[in-house]
Amino acid sequence: MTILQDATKTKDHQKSPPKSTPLLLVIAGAIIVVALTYVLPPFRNYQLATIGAYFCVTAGLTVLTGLNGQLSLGHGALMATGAYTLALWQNKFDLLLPGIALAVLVTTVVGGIIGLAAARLRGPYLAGLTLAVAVVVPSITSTFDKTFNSDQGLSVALDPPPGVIPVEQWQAWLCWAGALLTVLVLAYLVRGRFGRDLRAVRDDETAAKLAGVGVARTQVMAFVVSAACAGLAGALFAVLAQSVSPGAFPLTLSLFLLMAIVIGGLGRLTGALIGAVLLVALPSVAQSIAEDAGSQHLEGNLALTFFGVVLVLVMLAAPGGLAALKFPRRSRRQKG
Amino acid sequence: MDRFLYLTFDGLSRGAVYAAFALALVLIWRAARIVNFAQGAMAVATAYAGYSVADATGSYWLGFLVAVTGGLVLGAVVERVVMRFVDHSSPLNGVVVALGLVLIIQGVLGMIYGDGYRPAPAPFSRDAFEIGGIAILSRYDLFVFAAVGAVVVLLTLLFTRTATGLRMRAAAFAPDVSRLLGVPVGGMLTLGWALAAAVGSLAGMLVLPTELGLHPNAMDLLFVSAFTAAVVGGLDSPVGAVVGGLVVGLLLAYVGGYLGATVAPMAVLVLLVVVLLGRPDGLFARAKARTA
Amino acid sequence: MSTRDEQGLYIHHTTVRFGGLLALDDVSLRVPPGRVVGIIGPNGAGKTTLFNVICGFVVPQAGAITLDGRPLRPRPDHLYRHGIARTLQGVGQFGGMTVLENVQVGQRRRARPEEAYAALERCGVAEHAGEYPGSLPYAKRKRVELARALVARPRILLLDEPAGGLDAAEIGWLAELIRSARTTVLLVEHHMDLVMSVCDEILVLDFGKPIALGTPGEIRSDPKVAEAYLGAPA
Amino acid sequence: MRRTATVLAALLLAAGCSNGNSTSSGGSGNTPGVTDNSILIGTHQPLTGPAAAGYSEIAPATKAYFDYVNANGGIYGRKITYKIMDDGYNPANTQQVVRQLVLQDKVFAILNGLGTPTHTGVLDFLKTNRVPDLFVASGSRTWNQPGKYPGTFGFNPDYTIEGKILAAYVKQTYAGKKVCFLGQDDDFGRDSLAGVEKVLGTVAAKQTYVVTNPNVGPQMGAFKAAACDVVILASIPGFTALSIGTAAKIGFKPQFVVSNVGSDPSTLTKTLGAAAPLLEGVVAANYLPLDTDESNPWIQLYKKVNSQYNGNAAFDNNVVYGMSVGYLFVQALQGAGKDLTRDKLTAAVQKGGFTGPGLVPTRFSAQDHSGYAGEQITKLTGGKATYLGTPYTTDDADGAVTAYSGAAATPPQNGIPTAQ
Repeated sequence: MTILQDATKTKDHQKSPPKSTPLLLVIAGAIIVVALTYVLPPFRNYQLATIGAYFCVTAGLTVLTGLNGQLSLGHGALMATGAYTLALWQNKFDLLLPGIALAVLVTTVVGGIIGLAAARLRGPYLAGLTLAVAVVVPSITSTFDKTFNSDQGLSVALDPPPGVIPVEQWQAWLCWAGALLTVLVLAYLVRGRFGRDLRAVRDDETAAKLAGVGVARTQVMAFVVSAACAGLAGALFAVLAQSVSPGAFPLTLSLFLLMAIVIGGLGRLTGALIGAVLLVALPSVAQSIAEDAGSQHLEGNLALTFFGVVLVLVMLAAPGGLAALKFPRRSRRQKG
Repeated sequence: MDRFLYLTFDGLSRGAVYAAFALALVLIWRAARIVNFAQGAMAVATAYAGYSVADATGSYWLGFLVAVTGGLVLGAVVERVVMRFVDHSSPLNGVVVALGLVLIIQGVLGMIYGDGYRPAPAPFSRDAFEIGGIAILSRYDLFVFAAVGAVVVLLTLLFTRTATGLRMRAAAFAPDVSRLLGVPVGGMLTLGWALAAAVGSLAGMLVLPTELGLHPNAMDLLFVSAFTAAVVGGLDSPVGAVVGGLVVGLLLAYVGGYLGATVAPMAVLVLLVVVLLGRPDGLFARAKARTA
Repeated sequence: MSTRDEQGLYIHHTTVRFGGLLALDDVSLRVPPGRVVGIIGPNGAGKTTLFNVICGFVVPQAGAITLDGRPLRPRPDHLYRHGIARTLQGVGQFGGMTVLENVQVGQRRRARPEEAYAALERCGVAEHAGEYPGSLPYAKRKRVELARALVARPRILLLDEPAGGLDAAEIGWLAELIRSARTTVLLVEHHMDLVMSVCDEILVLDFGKPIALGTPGEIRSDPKVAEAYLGAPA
Repeated sequence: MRRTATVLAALLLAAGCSNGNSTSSGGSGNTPGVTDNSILIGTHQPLTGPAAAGYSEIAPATKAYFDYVNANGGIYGRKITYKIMDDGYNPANTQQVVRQLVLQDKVFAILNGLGTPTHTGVLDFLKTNRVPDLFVASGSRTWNQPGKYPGTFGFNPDYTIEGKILAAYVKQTYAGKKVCFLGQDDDFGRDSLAGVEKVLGTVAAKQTYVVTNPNVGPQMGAFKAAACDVVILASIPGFTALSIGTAAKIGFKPQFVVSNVGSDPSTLTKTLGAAAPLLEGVVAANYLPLDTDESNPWIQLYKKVNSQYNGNAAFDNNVVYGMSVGYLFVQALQGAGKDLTRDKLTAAVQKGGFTGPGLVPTRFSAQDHSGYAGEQITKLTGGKATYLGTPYTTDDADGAVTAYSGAAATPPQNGIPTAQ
């Protein structure tokens, strides 16, 4: 066999399509989103914008949890970091884009610090640590209440969009610009060596080490990348809500994010998108069901229960667990 | 100095409850190598059941019994119906499923009981005895100490003096070998979950009267403290859990008392970080390196 | 000492204790370039511990390792930089990646996928490149493991019980591969025929102590070895 | 990756469908939410989550009062539909549900949105869309910014006014005693403390709590160490109960003086359970008729509405509050006249002059968008609150605390206000 033949064979076996697709898909996505913002009524545009903001964080989280096997319950807290950074910046300087960049930067640094600790921890220990991070947000905002204004939070100064563009449409553009940029960067990052290292560390740390993969470095990088995404999402949420407060980033948010990426399909950016859509769609569906049923007790709780049931069922229905969600072939074998 | 004594006793009585809760986590860890993130929610669920019975019958102790028995049953059911079918090849899977259970339990409790705080009265007076003008401990605190102490003694006896305890330990450490020796590994696992959930329910019944009362989310913060306590104690040792619980209780009392109540959750986070990073590679990685 | 003597991997007077257990007791071993050295001994003799010391998983209480005369402070993820590759007892594979991707992880940065494919071909499992290792039979997974070790073109190859679980035909193939590898090989193995047939030199460990070192012929006739390990003369 | 495109396409489709639904639900006339025979208004309330305790009863009570009005012919022939949205006291959810109410459901106005952190976030949005934002359920001074938020009006007396009135009572009744203060760590506690200190000067000791940490042991310990005789609480009901219980636990029995929002006796009694006798003698304040005052004509009216239209829910001060909100809103609608527009509604509220269940007048004017002008002190005896003395009014600046002598109004015969 000649090398030439080998090369063609290799191509056959590589799953990933030619390198240009993410860019094309993102351009297509951008066209669809812009088109949508012109046909949708304002409230739907707002929901679309919210999906975009969620997409940023779920995309980052699915890289961390799905590809690298690190479970974070603290991404709500990282979003809060981004949101508060933007709020403090906006109230001082009122320059949105640099503010968002700063929010991403600050969250990246915070994520790096948590990631350094996280790289030394496994499974339940990491989950417990990030859980503690998630519940400490209100404590921080009230300890430093001169800066963060405690439970009440801060309002975010925003200039109205230029000209005749409705606010909601402008928000949708902004959020989706962020989301599509995130996806583009992540898509290119995970196709190459970095993506392989991530998965190698997830599957077998010892073997990854022996193959020359810096395990701790890869884990910290994964955390940093997903923290940056969470920071962007947090900043976008601050723009959407025009306010930030610890109540907007409760533990439940972190759990919902996890739920979204598990249901959407771990490790896939498409799954992150499905998860983001569910995060916006399911609560409103639950609300209308509860309204029809006429019970106030149902409303939020119905969505909560539904999320929980789906989360458990997905985990049980995919016997290989998280990895099997992505690779059914392998799990069937193992089970049998 | 008075204040220090007051805070010390306050911390010890809260710490005793964290200890009970941490014990529940340690039990499941020993039985199944899982940290049960649904422990808090499960305890709240049984406490709702317990207080419903107590309200209906007027007997706190009947409700108490129902809560603890309910924990036993709930633990067994969760293991038999859900956890048994989880693929535990990655520790993530068990955690994610437990978090799903948290959402389900909180949602269902909210639907049944609503989201208001419901009163959780204590069976004994919570007025503290005073010695030399310093409030020391209440009857209720003594009850908490006695209950937690009894649980520790009983569990120690179970694990060290009985054949069942020995089999539970064997099943947890080497399931395959145990099976060859005729240990019913599945049954031991169910028993471990049932016991753990019962201890968790007991802890819930002990702690709820000292807080705002019954609420689906009542245990969220508490779980973090208990998890920290269990980690401080090493996750594997019942005695460690008790020590860890008291350490966390005292830390919260001192930090809350001297630095302000808002700082307390941060103190728990710091303690957790220090303890976790103090063990350089975490517990899993070390075990892995040996077998490589 | 001449520079020639310093070439290769040199383990100097290494001692490892786990709590009270003496896992390696003053072990020294020189592995010159191109040599195939076997390490044998009963279970618990310290063979894998010796590998773990070389890889940096275990830090010895005493002793040092030199590579070409320079001290080696091993870190598992830096081994490949020194040109050392290791396979694991059992199989340490990444279940979530294709066979080809598994091998690519072992490649140096900027290496081409074609090389990984060639390594698979050399180990006879190229037709499974697009599959997941979990779906392959055990013997094939061991071959994938070997391919991942070989793809880095190691100067020194550490093989940890590569013949475990393989049938006679597979072992024959493995022996051929080791002989044709034209690289330094350190082999921990229970399968005596394989060890005797491919090794230039054999170190025998017993309870962490080196009890014999020599050619296969010498080892075969060493009474201490027979007593400690082989039980009766072979 | 091909699936990304599929998902996006599905999204487009779904969005297109929902588009069709949403446009049909708007109003038929020029004014959103108003037709010849209906008015659609909305609110955001914590129906679930930790803050739902007690507060979740308010909006259903308001709705019950509207149903009562609707059954009696509505207002100018229009029936009120009150759409209650759950935000779980989470400001992010508030954003979502208020946008849904305004943009999709096209409500005429937002009524009684509950909570300072939640409602603060939607002020700008409501202003931009020119949606009247009436009678916010919180005592923050934020709502009183007519220049910045012309459509927003408060309901509760603001926390500073309340702090001044409570402090004036303390100053007069417990002269020379050591007064301490525990407040929630937000505008509630801060504004209240500001009011207290305007009257009493600096208090002997002050502490704060946060809602997420249900342990006030350290705070009560500090008060005990400072030998406080009077403790003023600016707290929500759960923390009022917790504070009183914790103080008793350490043998600390000061006189408690509690803010209105944290003093509902039936909620406190329920929460304290067996320890409820500790509530004996607790001082608080209110500005609406008390739920236990059977002889009060307003209470009689509300009880009737409660049994007919509210499924006979447990009758407490939250129900009284909710129905009083409804009554005031109906008054505002009457004032806006038959030809209803948003501007007319806002103008009617600004005109003020409402007489209703409140013991003190509302302050509404073009310059003042805060709610009720004062409170009257209550004292808890035998698990029931009773009013002491006369109501007081004051402002949130340095004005004096003065007794209000106006007579209490009685409800109209049919329980529905007429245009004034």
